[in-house]
Amino acid sequence: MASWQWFHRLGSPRWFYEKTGGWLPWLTAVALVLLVLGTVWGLAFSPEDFKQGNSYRIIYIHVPAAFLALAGYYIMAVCGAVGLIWRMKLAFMVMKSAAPIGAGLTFVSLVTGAIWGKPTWGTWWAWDARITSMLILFFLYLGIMALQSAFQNREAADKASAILALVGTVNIPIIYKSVDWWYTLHQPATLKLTSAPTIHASMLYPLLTMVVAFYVFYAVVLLLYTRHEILRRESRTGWVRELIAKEGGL
Amino acid sequence: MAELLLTLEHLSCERDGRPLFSGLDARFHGGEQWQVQGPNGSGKTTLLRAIAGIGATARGRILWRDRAVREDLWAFRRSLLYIGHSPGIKGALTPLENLAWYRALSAGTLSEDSLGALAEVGLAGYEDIPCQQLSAGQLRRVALARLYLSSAPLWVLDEPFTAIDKAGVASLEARLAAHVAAGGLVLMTSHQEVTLPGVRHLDLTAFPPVLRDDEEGGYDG
Amino acid sequence: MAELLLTLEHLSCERDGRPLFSGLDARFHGGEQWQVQGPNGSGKTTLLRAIAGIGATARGRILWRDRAVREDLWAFRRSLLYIGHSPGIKGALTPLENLAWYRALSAGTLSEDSLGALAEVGLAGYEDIPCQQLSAGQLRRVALARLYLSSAPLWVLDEPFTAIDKAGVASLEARLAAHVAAGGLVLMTSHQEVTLPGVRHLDLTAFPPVLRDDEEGGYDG
Amino acid sequence: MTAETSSRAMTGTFGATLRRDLLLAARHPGDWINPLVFFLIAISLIPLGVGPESKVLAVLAPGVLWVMALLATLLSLDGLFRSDFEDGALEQCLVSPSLLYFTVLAKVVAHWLVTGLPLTLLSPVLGLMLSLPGGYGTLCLSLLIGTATMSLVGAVGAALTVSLQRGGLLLSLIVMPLYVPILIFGASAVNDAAQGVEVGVPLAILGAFLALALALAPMAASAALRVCVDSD
Amino acid sequence: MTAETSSRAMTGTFGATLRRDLLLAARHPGDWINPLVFFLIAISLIPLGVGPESKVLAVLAPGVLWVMALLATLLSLDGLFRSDFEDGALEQCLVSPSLLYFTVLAKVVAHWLVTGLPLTLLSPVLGLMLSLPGGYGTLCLSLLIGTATMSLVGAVGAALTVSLQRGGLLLSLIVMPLYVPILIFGASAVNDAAQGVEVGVPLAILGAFLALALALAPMAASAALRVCVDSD
Ligand code: HEM
Ligand SMILES: Nc1ncnc2c1ncn2[C@@H]1O[C@H](COP(=O)(O)OP(=O)(O)OP(=O)(O)O)[C@@H](O)[C@H]1O
Ligand SMILES: Nc1ncnc2c1ncn2[C@@H]1O[C@H](COP(=O)(O)OP(=O)(O)OP(=O)(O)O)[C@@H](O)[C@H]1O
Ligand SMILES: [Mg+2]
Ligand SMILES: [Mg+2]
Repeated sequence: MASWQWFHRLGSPRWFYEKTGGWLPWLTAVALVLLVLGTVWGLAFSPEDFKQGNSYRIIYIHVPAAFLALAGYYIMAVCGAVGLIWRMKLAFMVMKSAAPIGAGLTFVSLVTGAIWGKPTWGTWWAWDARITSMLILFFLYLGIMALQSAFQNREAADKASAILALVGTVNIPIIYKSVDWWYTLHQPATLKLTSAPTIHASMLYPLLTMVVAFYVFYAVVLLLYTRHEILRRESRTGWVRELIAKEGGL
Repeated sequence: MAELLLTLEHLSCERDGRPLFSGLDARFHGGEQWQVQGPNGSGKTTLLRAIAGIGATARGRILWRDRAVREDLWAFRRSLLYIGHSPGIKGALTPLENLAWYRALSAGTLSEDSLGALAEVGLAGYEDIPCQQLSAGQLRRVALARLYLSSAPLWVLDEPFTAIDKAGVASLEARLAAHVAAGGLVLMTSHQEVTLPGVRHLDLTAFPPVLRDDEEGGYDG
Repeated sequence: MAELLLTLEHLSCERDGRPLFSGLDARFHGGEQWQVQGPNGSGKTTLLRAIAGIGATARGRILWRDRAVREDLWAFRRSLLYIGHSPGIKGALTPLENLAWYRALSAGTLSEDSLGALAEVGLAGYEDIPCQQLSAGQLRRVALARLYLSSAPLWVLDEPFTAIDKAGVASLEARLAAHVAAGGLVLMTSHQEVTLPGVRHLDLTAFPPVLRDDEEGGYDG
Repeated sequence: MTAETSSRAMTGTFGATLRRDLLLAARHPGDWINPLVFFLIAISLIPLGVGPESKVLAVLAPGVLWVMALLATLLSLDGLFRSDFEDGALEQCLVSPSLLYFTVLAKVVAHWLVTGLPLTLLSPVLGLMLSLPGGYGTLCLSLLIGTATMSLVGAVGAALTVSLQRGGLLLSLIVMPLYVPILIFGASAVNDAAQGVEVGVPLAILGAFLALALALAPMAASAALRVCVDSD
Repeated sequence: MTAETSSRAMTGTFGATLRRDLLLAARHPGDWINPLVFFLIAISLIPLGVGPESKVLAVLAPGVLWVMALLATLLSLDGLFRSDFEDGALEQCLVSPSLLYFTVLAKVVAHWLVTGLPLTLLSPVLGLMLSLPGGYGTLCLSLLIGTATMSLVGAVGAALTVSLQRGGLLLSLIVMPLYVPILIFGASAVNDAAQGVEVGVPLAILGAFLALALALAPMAASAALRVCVDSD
């Protein structure tokens, strides 16, 4: 049992709250530095695209957001699985916090994509395979959030949405593959994306910076949400009351 | 007679984060009849459902014949007859068809004589009428007919006498007494006067909720 | 005190073509309290709903202060407080919000003191909790809080004590007694013992159904 | 008892019921978000079935937008009286001295505010997704009038099926034929507008439908409620 | 208590539940007629919205038929566990010694027999109405496999929303994204068949989906029922 001690403690919301309180400032600082660096680099110093002019620069938001949207779903689902298997309340709290962030990132990637589409394709929206999969991912997120909020009972809300998230993980690869297949089947000749290999290194490095920045930023936001969730759920316990008394009411 | 059947160890329940009772320790033996008491909202229904294994809101341990219920769910469920607030009767089916389905579900713990059981609860002549044409009390009687069929030792009954008229209550009480006399165990709630000889009382207000101060484990269950 | 309020003339009810009772004649005066009796399925609920004007299954006449109810529905409904099997309480709203809506609906026959009424039914402190977080008995108490607000003379209550604990039943009985003492009329059903002094009984089994042989009139109501 | 106090009581019922239903919608956001999401998802399924070519989609867009708005409204109608019926609030409306007419009207208005209106506001975005070439203003206006009419007409169906356990699909069956004229004029208005044609006439006809429904539907729904509440 | 008696008890549960649900469907014909009628009406609305030209309709037909079959299945799912939940039969399943897995499987099979199967049988007629040029056999076969998969996957959604008062539309939201692959392969199989192309691959993939769903869905649904039955 002793070897499980760390796991037990990891499962304790209080331990988590107190530990992450220390990490947060550092993570925030790293996220800010990377974001500023990537943005300035991407907007001011990387060259103009020869075909798309300056409008391509939106990839510095679009692509990292799209990456994280997908990764965020798996993070959420893994937390759900941990919560279901080990009955760990903290995992459910992380999972609940991950859903709106993931949905937000998906939405950002959809909107930036649409904004980008207008100058490049001359239309706000097209049923491109990647866009379509992204839209469906957005629906999956919405479903989980809606289910989560529909329950009055928190425990049921957690477990139900965890089950749904797991069902979703089985489905996501299938959905991606089938949308790809669908698109190649119908593909209209009029649209062509600039494909990945044409991205020049001078564009790639700021992009990579932004991707890393988004990951750290994601971690920060996830921690903030989770800490908030912990306080709400544990508001009746002694340590939260003490904390509130100490901080003079939040 | 005095075989120990069900043990509750340090059971606590909460609803939506509001604790209802805690530290409930109790030992129930064969041949006993228990009435769970407490004012409205004290958690009687929650307790009975937790014992029956519906809803995962309880923390603490529940033992059946000295083994944790979760370790041998199947054996426990074969020993249990639970009748809750809702009768669980399909309006479109007749009483006989309803009981037939329950028999299939019961894995052999309900006997075959549905007709006799319906007669016992005063529904002779109603066997083949769709249940939606029955009144509130008649519907409950269909559900309670299982009391005359079941060979399960543990009966968990949540307000079984709701909507039953006086003659009906008397004959149900006789049935409960017979079950107890045969070594069975009855756990029930009722806001009406229960006139069974030797009924014991479990008062939930004796186990007031305490606010859990620490959650070190982070596990529930 | 002895003012004639409600008269039933030759009332018959049926459900799905099956007659429940017939030829029911009764006169109810102010200051009286009546308990409708009969075994399960005898038609108590059907009778009370017919009096309240829900469901068009009754034939015969219902008079309020010697005028047919249909002739002045508005006056009759202002004089009526009906609380049926279902509490009619919205789970997402708080007890206070629920009562506020009922007040708006009541066209002035419910007074304003919802807080006081909730305190009377033992829900002080629950005023602002969504009702879905209340237990079965607490939910009924919210519905019954209207008894402490209503100025209607006629109260029709279908099993008001269901799911209410003993202390609650006693205080409700006191409220009914006060209403009757003030010249009101109470019609109720209950399978529990009612300990009100002077309660009268209307036994539905005294009006057995007759199979109508002819359907000459063809009118109902 | 005078006409004046009674009329005050009536507006009181209307206001209180409207407030109550909006409050309920605010507490259960799912009730009004779900039809929106249905609209969104059902429309996104169309390209998956039909194919992504924007030329084909543009032809379909007005019809599909209208059909799906209609279905979304239809599906949300089931809850209009259902929960009040199940928890007994509806029978309290029936025995109360207030006119049922105003209660029903208030419930319909609340229903439109939380489903028809947001649906209308969402429709331009979905029009974009289906490559609707133009006529976005007409799309909104026609849906605004059309959803209101559909809420009113649908209330009659919802009242008729309130006591049936799974009334949902029966409700569709009853109400859909009544929606056909609304659909035809609504979709053709959008179609015309997308092609730059004048759309005064279909919109005027939609307006006339609304006036008619406003006059008749709440009365019919009240009558239906009285008849149906006791039987199952 | 032996493995043999217990396995007999399991098949007993399956058979009894299947029989019960079919009996219920026979007593409440609305339950299975309504999805059919929805399918019929929703498809007849399409020409009203889009216009009557058969060339346009023929392009749409496979997609629209599949989308509407999907919606009809979806809408019928809400009742799958709902009524058992409301009258308390579901909690009796939970406390009974029978494996929930078999009860759920039996209910899903019954659901498919009374919705998916009739829907499939009706589809050729509606294909004719939408001037589908060919591939009627593929239409039926793909719907046969597809509706079964959809019943299975949908059962998980129905279980998750069973205790929610107005779960119907939430159910749609949860389940629709999961139906996307089925829709894509189903519609494109019909499309190919209508154009005389070979359809072995999409049909085989649909079959694989069915196998996967058969293996996983009843388990997930049972787990969901255990979690959700106590809460609202
Ligand atoms: C709503 C619209 C859009 C969505 C949802 C979307 C979605 C995505 C996603 C999910 C990715 C990263 C995943 C991957 O690498 O496969 C991505 C990357 C990318 N997108 Fe978009 N996109 C949209 C519109 C556009 C438009 C209009 C363009 C350009 C004309 C564009 C160009 C790119 C490029 C260049 C990349 C990165 C290179 C690559 O990884 O292939 N996207 N987009
Ligand atoms: N669905 C629910 N969601 C949240 N809280 C609930 C729910 N049902 C009951 N509660 C709360 O749980 C507590 C206990 O409820 P329970 O039904 O167990 O009480 P009870 O003792 O059976 O009461 P009664 O005598 O009224 O039936 C109540 O205080 C109630 O507020
Ligand atoms: N919804 C219904 N449809 C058809 N018949 C019904 C319905 N509800 C009740 N009945 C029938 O009407 C008769 C009277 O029912 P009612 O509910 O009035 O009885 P009750 O006296 O109130 O009984 P209880 O004491 O059980 O509440 C019953 O015999 C029943 O069979
Ligand atoms: Mg209870
Ligand atoms: Mg009754």
